[in-house]
Amino acid sequence: MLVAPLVILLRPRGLAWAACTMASLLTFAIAIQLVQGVLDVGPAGYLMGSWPAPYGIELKVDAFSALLLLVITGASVFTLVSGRESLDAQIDAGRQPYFYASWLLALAGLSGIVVAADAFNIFVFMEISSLASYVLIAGGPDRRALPSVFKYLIMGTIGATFYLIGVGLIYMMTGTLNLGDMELRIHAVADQRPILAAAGFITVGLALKAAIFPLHVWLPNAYTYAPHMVTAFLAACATKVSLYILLRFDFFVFQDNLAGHAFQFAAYLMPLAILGILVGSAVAMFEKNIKRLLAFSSIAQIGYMMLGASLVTVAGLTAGIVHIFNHALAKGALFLAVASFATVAAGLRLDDLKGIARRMPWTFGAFVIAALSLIGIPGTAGFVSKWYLISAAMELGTAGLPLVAVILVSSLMAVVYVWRIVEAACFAEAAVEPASPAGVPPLLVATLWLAAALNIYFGLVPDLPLTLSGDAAAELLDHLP
Amino acid sequence: MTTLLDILSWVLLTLGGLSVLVGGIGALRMPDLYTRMHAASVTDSMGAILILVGIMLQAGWSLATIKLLAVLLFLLLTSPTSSNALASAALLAGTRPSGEQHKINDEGEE
Amino acid sequence: MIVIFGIFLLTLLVITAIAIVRTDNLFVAVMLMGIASLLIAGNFFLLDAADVALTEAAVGAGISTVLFLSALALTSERERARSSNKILSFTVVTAAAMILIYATFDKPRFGDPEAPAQTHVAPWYLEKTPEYIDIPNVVTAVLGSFRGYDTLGEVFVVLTAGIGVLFLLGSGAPLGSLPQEQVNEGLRHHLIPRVIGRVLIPFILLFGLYVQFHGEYGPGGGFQAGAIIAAGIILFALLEGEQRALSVLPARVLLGLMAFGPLLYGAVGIAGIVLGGNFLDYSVLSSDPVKGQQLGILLIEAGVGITVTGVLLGIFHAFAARGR
Amino acid sequence: MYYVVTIATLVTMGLALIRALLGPSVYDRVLAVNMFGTKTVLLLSVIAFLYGRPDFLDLALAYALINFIGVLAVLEFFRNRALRRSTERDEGL
Amino acid sequence: MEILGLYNYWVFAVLLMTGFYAVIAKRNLVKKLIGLSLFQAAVFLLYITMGKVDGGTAPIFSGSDTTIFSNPLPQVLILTAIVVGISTTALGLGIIVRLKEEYGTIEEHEIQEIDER
Repeated sequence: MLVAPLVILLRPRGLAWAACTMASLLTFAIAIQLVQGVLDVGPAGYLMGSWPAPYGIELKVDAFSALLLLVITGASVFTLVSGRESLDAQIDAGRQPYFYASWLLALAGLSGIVVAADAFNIFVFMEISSLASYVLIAGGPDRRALPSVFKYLIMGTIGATFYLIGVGLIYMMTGTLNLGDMELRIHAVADQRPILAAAGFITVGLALKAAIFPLHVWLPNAYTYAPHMVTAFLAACATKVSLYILLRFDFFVFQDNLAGHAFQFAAYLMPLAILGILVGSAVAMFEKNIKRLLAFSSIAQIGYMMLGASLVTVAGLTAGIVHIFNHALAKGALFLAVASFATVAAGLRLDDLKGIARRMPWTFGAFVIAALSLIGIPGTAGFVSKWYLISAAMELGTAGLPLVAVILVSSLMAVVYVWRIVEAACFAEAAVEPASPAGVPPLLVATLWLAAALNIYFGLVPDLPLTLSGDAAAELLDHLP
Repeated sequence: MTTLLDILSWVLLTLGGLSVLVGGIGALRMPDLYTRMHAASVTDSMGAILILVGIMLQAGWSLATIKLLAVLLFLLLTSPTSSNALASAALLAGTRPSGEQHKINDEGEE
Repeated sequence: MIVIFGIFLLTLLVITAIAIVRTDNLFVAVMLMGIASLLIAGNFFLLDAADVALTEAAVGAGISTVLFLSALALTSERERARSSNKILSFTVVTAAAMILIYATFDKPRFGDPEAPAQTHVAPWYLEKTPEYIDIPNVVTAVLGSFRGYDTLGEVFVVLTAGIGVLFLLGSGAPLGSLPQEQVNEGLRHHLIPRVIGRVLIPFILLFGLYVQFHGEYGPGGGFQAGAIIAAGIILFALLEGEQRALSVLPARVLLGLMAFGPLLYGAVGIAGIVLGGNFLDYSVLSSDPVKGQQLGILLIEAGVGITVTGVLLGIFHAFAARGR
Repeated sequence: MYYVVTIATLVTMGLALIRALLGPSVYDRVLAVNMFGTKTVLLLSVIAFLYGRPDFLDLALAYALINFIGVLAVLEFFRNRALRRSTERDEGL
Repeated sequence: MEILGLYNYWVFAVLLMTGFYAVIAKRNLVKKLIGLSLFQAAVFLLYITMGKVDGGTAPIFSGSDTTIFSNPLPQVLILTAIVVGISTTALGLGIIVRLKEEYGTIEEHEIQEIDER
């Protein structure tokens, strides 16, 4: 019953920041309540229009979707609360109502995806969220936002259309669109060629949207040139949601129906995940623009999540899902910090950031904490997920050792690229004194610190995300034979 | 009476089909734009009248007939209008009716 | 016999598609796209999808041609660059096509009434629609009620696009520098189209309303009606010039329409909750559940129509305004 | 009997398509598109009767309408282009 | 008839790939967008094809009962998908117009060159 208000809420009016933030807060509250509900009583469903499940559209919230919902709404609240000034600076006043309306639509689309239990409904909401995020990214002040957003639009639409083809093929063979129903009915026709093709199309299409390694080319530019707050919001949740659908489909629908699916899934995705981690980190080490650097690091982090999932064990999946949560925390905080640097520094190249730590020590402190979490230093949230990932890999015995090595190497690489920032900020002489002496908005610093504190909090007390992810992984895998 | 109507409508339909076909061949084979336009638009109207009236006779008095009438009216209004507008646009842009001294390509340049 | 017609149309379609890709004149490509769209729509009609055929024609041949042309007028119509890495792309594409064709062999035969898609969920809709909703057009019933939430999502997609285009084109320096009065007069100096157009516009709008409210009985519904009405007003704008059209329907009103549609839709949904049902449950709207369903569908279709009209016109004006 | 008409219409559609592909000028293509649209309207009317569902004539009506708007949009596009060219030429002088 | 029954699917495949080719191989942005429309139209064809039932007619009751109806569900889905498609196209065109204003060109590689400068 709680889901319906969630959707209605997101009705756009000619809203300004306040209305938008209120709506986000409200959805956040609902999300928290939903998480409570899921923890207490287990998955909840909601029938749209009261029609029974395979005929009408069903919404469903289980541990996995609740976790994602928390991440999405949380990210939206954080960025909106803190982002007022930053957005004011980057988007002229006349266009702000449109901008905030798109923001809400993106939020609605993303949360709509995670609660939907209907394959086509997911497509519709995927399109809402992606169209809205194209708009958000195109709001970037740099004109280079436009070509990158066009690329994103092309890639995103291809991805969504592939997904649509896959759903169509499945529908053709099973006659249903409801995910639960689909899982039951697909069994009879498993391993027929259309289903195999469908699995392929859905996986490729969603991988495109989730920016899994070889299909990531749209991501760095889109993140770099978007308005800072948009980057913080989207980095925290957009690709994760695609990943969520991917996992949901692959494990929920296909897993126990396609022979050798687990093996194939692991065989195809693990190398990609590893390559993604290594290449992403390596490129990040040589990037000069801090937003681009963080974007490439995102690609590597998506690799971690995929790596966890491709182990196809409960521990691995738990690790992957926890990492979705933790990475959102860390990246969100990092991009918030970047946004506050931007209010002071002349640009976002590393050279421009020289000596920034002395000028804004508080902000930089928070940045360092979040970065440590990204690297996975004990005591931070990032450590928890990496630890779980490593122990999941160790479960495999000797075969897992190379994976552990990959994780350690890439963590070292993370140390390197974070160090480059720290070095520039703390130790280099301030290059040229920038012209804008305006202070950082206090609200931004406050939320930034809150985010950083959460990084530590969930590093020390990781119960909430762990329980949810454990449940989610169990749910996804309990269909295993 | 019905047989008579049937025969009449068949004749109309066949003629309509023929004139449509002739229009198509004309539009393909005629030497320049204006003759092509002539072939296409005149037979268009003729074919539309014949075919739609033919169907109307088949349909008898019903809502369908009224709709058919509306379609016919619409076609008769719009099709010559667009042909006319097209021809005048082409003329303004400098396509000469005959002689083919000026070959214009898709860019509208000579 | 009809199957043969279908195959003929499809073959034409393939030829058109290849021609679209091969031509380097964008204007020609847009024209051919219009033809392709008509062909697809014709095919949909042959395949019993009247509603979809109507939509595809209105959208593909009508609105999207207009939009592409307005965008072309602002950019350039010539494709300058040659294609890049042709061979690689061609290989990828051929391989993918082969996989697709390979995948077809296990598919249920075309038109097979025993195919799973035909036997599982769909018959339920056909059976239950008369009982629960009692309107002849099952497509409208499914669209409006059984899968009403999808349609809500669809309205939001349209809205997003509208907001997006306004956001993108709402500011910045305009491009061309055409003499104002010439641009504003539209096609006014073309006497014949103008007279005929003026005669036709009321009929077009009337027809749009007919499609809107007849959607429960025949092919049609909110989206198609919205597209047709928008097309009618675009025709007015073409004939009488941008400014006149804007003075009849100012941008503010359009924005209002854009927002009002989803609001209406959502309000119907909430009304369902308030009256004790689930979201988008229309049966509680009236004492008789069947009546309630009909009322609900009518209202949400109106919401869809309003949104679509508003958004399409908003987008059109946004493009047209850039020309100045 | 409807079949004869349908086949004739279909063949004409094919011919119009060839004209659209051949060009040579844009006007030829617009002409072909216009012709194509009219033929689609006829085809739909005939097939509606072939299927025995005359209530689908709405579609034919809608097509006729859309087609007209499409052609006018194209003309407006030409006019704009001509205007732009002439202004460019004026500025060039 | 077996072969004819699959013809629709083959056309779908060819059409899909034609559109896809335009998207990945062409450098003109408008052309890419046209390819994208074609690509989506192919998917519509797939859905509608699978909904067809032999001897069926459109799922609109018209007085006379006992007729076979084609499947309404794919049609509903495609109605929605068409709308989504036009929305994407409109947004893409909006971006292209802005690109043209900012860069003066709508060729992908020229934009890249300008950026690298």
